[in-house]
Amino acid sequence: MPADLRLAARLALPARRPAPLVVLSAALFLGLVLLAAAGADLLAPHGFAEQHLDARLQPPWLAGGTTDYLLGTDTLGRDILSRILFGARTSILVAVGGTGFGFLLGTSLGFAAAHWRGWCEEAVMMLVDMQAALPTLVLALAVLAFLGNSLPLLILLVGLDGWERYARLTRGMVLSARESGYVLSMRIVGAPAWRIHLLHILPNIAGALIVQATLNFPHTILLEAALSFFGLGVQPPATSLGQMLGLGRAYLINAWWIAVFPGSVIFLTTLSMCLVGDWLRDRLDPTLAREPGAGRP
Amino acid sequence: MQQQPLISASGLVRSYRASRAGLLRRGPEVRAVDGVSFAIRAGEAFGLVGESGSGKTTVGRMVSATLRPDAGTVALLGEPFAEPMPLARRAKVQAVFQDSLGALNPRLRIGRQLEEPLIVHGIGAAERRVRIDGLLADVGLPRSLLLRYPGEVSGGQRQRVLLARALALRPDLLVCDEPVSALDVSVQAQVVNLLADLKTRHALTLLFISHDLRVVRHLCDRVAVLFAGRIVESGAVAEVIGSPAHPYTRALIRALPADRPGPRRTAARAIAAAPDLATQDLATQDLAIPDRATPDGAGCAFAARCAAATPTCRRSAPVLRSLSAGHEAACHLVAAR
Amino acid sequence: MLRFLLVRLLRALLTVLGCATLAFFVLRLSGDPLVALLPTDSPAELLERYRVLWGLDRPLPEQYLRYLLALARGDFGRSLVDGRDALGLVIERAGATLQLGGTVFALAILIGVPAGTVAALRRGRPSDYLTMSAAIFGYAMPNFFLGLLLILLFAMQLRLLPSSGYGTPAHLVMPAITLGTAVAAKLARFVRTSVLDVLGQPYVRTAHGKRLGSLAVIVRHVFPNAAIPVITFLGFELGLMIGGAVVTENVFGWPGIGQLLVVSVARRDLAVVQTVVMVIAVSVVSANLAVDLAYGWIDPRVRVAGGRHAG
Amino acid sequence: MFTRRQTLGLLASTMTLTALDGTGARRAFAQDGRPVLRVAVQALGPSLEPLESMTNVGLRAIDCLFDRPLRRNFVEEERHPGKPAIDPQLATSVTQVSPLVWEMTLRPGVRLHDGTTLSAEDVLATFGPDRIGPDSPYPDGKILFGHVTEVEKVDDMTVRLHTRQEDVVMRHRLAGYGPWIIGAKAYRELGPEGFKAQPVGAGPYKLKEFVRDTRIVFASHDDYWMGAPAAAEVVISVVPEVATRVAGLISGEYDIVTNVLPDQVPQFAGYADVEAETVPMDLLHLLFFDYNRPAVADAKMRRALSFAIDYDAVAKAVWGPRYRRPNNFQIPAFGDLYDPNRKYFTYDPDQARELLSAAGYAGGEIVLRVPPSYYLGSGDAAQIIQAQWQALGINTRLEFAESAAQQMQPGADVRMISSSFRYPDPLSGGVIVHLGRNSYLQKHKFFIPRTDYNEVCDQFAAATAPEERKRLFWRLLDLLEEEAPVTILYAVNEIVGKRTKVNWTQYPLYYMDLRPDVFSFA
Amino acid sequence: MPDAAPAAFPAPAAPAVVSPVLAVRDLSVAVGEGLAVDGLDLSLAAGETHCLVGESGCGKSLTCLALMGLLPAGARCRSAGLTIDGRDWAYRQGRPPPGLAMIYQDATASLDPVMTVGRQIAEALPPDLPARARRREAEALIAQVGLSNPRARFGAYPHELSGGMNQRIAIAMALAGRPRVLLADEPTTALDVTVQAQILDLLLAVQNSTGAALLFVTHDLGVVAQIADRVSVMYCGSIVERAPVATLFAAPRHPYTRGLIDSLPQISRPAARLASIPGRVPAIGARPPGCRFRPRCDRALARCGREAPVLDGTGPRGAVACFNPT
Repeated sequence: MPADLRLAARLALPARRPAPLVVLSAALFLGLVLLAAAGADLLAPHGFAEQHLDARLQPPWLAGGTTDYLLGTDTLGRDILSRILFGARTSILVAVGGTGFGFLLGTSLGFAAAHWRGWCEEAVMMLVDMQAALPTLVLALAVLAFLGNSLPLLILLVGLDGWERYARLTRGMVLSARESGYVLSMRIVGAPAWRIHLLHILPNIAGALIVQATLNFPHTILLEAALSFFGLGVQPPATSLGQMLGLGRAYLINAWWIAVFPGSVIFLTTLSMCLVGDWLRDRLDPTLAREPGAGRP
Repeated sequence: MQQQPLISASGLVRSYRASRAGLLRRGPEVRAVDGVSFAIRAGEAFGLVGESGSGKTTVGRMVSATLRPDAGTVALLGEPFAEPMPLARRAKVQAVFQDSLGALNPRLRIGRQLEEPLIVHGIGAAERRVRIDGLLADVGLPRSLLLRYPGEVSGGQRQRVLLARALALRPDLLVCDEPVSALDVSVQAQVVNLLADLKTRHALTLLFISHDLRVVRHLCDRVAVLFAGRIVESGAVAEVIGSPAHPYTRALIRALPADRPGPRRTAARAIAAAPDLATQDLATQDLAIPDRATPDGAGCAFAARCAAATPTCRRSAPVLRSLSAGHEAACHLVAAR
Repeated sequence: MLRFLLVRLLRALLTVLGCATLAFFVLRLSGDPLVALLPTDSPAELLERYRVLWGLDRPLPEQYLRYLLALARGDFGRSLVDGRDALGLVIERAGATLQLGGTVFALAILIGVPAGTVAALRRGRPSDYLTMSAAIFGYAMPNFFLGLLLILLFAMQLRLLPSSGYGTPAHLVMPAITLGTAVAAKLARFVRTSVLDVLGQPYVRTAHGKRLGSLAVIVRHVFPNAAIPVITFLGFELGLMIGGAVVTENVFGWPGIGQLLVVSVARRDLAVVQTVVMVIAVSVVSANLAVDLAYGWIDPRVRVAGGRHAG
Repeated sequence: MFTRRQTLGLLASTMTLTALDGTGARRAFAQDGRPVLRVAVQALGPSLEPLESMTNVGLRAIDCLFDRPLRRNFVEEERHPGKPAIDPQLATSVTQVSPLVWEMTLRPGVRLHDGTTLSAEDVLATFGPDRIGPDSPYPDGKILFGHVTEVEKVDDMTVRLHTRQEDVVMRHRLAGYGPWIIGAKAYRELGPEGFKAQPVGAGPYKLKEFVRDTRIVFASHDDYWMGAPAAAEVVISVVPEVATRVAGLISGEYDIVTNVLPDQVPQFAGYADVEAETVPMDLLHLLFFDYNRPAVADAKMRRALSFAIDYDAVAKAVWGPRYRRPNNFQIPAFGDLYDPNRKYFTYDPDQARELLSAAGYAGGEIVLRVPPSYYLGSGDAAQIIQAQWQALGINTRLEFAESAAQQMQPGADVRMISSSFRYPDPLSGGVIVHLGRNSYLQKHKFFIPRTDYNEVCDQFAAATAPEERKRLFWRLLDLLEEEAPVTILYAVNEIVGKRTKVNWTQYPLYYMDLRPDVFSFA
Repeated sequence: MPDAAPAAFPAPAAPAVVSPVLAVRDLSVAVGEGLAVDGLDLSLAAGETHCLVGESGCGKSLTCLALMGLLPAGARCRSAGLTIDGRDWAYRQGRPPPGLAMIYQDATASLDPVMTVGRQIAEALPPDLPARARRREAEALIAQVGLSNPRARFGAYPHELSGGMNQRIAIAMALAGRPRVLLADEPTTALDVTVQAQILDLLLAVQNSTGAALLFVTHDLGVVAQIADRVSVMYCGSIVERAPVATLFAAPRHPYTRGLIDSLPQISRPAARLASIPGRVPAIGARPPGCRFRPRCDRALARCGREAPVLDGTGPRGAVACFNPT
């Protein structure tokens, strides 16, 4: 494509980006959630495990409740608002921890597979195929139910979701980067492999990996929520958004607020993350969309 | 004047598999380079010409020690390349490749990329600064460029950056693989001139790989013509271009666009053969195209396209024969002449 | 082509074997399934008898080998709960899951492909914006939450649809919407990207240059090319969809293998959990195999090159 | 809100009738005009073998398929609390012909599902050694009838049961869990395994379809000896989600839904055609202490912890206002053995503090481990108890265990368990069955009596004179308070939702009795 | 042949052009904020080979795409009038004018990878042909562009053919619409010299046999010297010089033209140093006021910085846009 056409194509890009206002509000919301999670101790009007058995199932303030419990209370008279703040903290911890774990595992294995072609690569790709063949939710259900539950195990399992996408993406990008002129140039110069991988290839693929991580993050939140929904996630008295939703689902008919508020927070968080991720993808890495693994934005 | 060549390649062979193989899958093997030998004396500019797929880039990669030959050796001042290359020897051979955008890391500032070879070779920070200033002066780039990213500068400037980086380690041999073919004519002329200057100023030896005989004619002392992974003709530039011996060399020269408008030349000028046999394409396995996967030596690779091909040509592969001092060609017909 | 097929098959087999091994050892690590399975007041002799009956008394490697040998014979073991053939139990449930999954896939394709295409063709216009907003909403909505909201609305308030169960088309509506929303949304987004990608290709410009009608260009040139990544996507999506089906089936009491999995996990019914995992792995692997073959069929380039490399 | 629901309800009911095939009211009638009863339950048992089905989810189906020799009359008991009532069912009479021999006379002309007529053979099959003998695969069979040494066929319609020791509660046993009479012919032909999937009994409904964990369909047993049942078919569907079950009841898909949450009860008031019924069950939730753990090895500590629970607050939070706190391990149906004045532990923080300091409690950690959802409300209860203990300065850590195996692993001081009374006598549950010499707790050394508890238990089991039994039982209750191996939280409530047109009542046990005298459509 | 172009049309640069098959007046293409093509006039006579030459970024390709109505999204164009074969064409983007066909730079990329080349050619044939005739026609076209065994080639996919063969297919496809004007956008840049020579020959042969006009876009003056009748040299979106090819090479008048010619390495006359034009083509947003070539020009006058020269001049020496031509 001649340079002037490339230019034209680039200039035509802004039209498909989501309106910045939407992305901005999404980012704002994410910031708020993070802030709320971080400052739960200060912000929460009540303790997240603080029971008020005489104030069980209080409706939210605007639906006939009191200002004591702005978003109502649950079956043990615990303040929903406070629990959402603390629950968001757990959810985000699990999601961030899981994403981080999956990211590290996936990219390391991806680098390894690209560097040591042959058996190592085959082994990694086999693991990738296996991971793809066993939906994480299914695996996690079995593991958590059979091995029992703990937060580190939960984070680990949640992290397993998506590592294969990072691995596949990393391997593909490293392989193509290895063919690129700048890596060749560094090899001619005599740079050692670690230097080439860490200092030269990594900065180039980091953008795409970060985008993949932002696109995967909502997935991780939903996975934690789904596991907690089955009662296999975070265990009481600790709480997470998914756990609140899972416990609240039985009361949807008579106390909708128990499930609806945390459910909405999950929904809005995922939504915001998607919007921000999309925007980042458009900005940082327009080619990523073609990667099959990235198809689950 | 029997001086030891700076670099010598002998019997280089390199094959590729047509598709990337999995654990068990094997693609058909294609010989990209099939027994290439040459020697370059210090201070000489050696041109390697050929069409796409002729194997010239593969030769360049083997000579720059980024690709191991399946067979044959490359020797620097008589000493063959070892694996891994000691850093000091690494520095002696540097290279510049065609795609100037790809050859620069898009995420690193140009200054950093110029510095990188010096860091790898353990040169101190102060010394690095001095050297980089010198390099910038050498290739005619402003210091302000150091803070820019490769995407922010023009193609000509990038090519100069590449040259500067390649020169940073003060190499003896500079391998240039199509360094100017992606550039516009006006810029191409600038870079060709720069290369000629650098060659003189730093007593550089050049392996200049190009498909453009016109540029090779300007820059090189000697030239080798590569076809289907083999050298079909080599010699002093003036002689090879002035009186080409091999039918392929002649076809190449005839196919060049005119320097000045003249009477229109027509189809008669084209290589006499079925026109769609004209190209070699590694990626495809069109049966009509001479297949380098066939057993070695089964005929001259050019025979299928050669108007003068005889049964002998199809039976046995010709070897390089000396025609005059330094001028060699691999053709049965030339020998018969 | 035959070699390509064989290699792919071998890879698939190895993957399934890996999954079987993983499932076997993870499930054995959980300790004695009998303690969970039998009443807490069972006499020790009884436990021992069952242990022998199910081969749980043997060393783990031997159990593993026996398991693999049995698998090779097509014997997936028996349910620890009622002694029924585990594979039979899973197959009994597979119909419902297939019905749900098939509907969801059909629905997703019927909605996702046109929506994504329209969005791509009208990119940057309100219809694009609207479609993609809907898609992103559909994707971000947790399916268990959506399912509950649907029940609240359609079963409780409107009394329009059955809240749960299986059997009639009416039963299918809410589970299909719950599971299908995310799939359709993702598909729409992916189709849009693929179509946009193809629209930017020089050959589409060439086709326009031939004065073909817009429809002809889209049908003859854009769709076949855009279909290639979309099919890969669908293959990848299957695994995720199964995960979603586990949730959906449990919310709606849909008697598929997802529900069987959750029930069996709760009961620690080793053989059944293992079999469900295997069946899922085999389905996903064969789907991806099918995608590979579809590639060869749709994309002539693959026929020569011998298949895209996994990855 | 109310008007909107009315409008929508009106709109929806017409739509339900017209738009939906197969789910709405139309399919609720079989060809002969008798309605179909549609039941949504939280789960079903995996087997239809009676001796494998004595769980809260298994009993429902079993009592539809099989009849017993005798039948406990819950309606009568409800009317006259404290007076056990037992009616003849398949046996017209059961008499104790000697201390160790019981004779039952079978009802003539009772038709089983496979067309055979009830005879002694069926009773012999039911109490066969393969089912209740020492080698039986069914632990419940051994527990309930393991003491039956011989089943003697006197004639076609008379059978004698010989017992190892005198059984004062044999009539209760024959009206309770276990003695569902199976069809001898079918059992012989199908074998024990085949019978699980194709059971034949004499109950009001026969099996039409059984899809494990999904649904059971029963067809009316029109030859039923009490007369044709009220429903042409009974469809029991598994709907695991409680909200979905309630939604299904409200939307008209089900006639009866089980296991409704207490907090959902007020919701039913908004609908005219559905109602909720709350029944306190003869099933208690307990916390038990691990005698091996130093933290609770001291009885003072166990008593302190027991006094530190505000039982009413817990029960009310978990079960709503209609909760029942049993008076120690007894139910009123015990009749003469029932002592209404016993309270076992009550909330007494002062005494708890006193005992804590007496026990020298220094803030060590108490681990309370419960399954999160195996027992309804257990999660909530545990969290409340934790908070209450914490309030008294007891450092409590809450652990949730996924499975029974994990729950019972070492490392916890307090765990949760349940105890039911399968028939109205202390021998059926509680002090003997769940805490006695052969109980799980004693066998696994969680409860190691420091008193003569086990000896008194043995004496009670052997005693036959009513006064002696009463004295020994009450002595056991005293010993329990002294030992405090467990504390009783509450009686479990079962809440069923049903259409108002369905005349049926949930018993305090989990039977679903759909016999013509207690079940009809309005 | 229809009547002459509208009277308002500026006099053609070469007298040979009597009745143009293609005439466009004041064509501008805007990309973003700047004009990539700025007020371009062009006319082609039947059978004429007109070369549009210049460095990359000059707007050559956009000119072709604008004529075809195939501008990429984000590029807008405006023209005072487009006449094809004497008829005014109501100009609209997305609707290629009849009688125009284009050959693209990267032939392999411009062919649909999943459709056989034969079907792609057949697609371009007039829509009223019956199916069997279509296939026959397409095979005839394949033969016409010099590919052997057209029947087998019909079923080939682009990836099975080499770049040169694909370019031949692209030419066949362009010919299928029986164009009066062929636009060729650097059709040989990606090819080897031997293949380039063949494609050039083929184009000329095709032009001879169909009588179509050929607008040939290239940056290679060697190719220009070889095939052109007339040459328009483009710089920064405008034509700076237009002349018959012999005149242009013999006596280039614009400094840019002269620079281009001098910097071309010649096989027959190797020089020690190549002449070169200093600097580079400015980006669209960074064009200088006045004459856009002024910063790189060694003949610039004070006036060049103030006003932009217009293309001016008739007669055998052609037209030039320069205040100080040679």
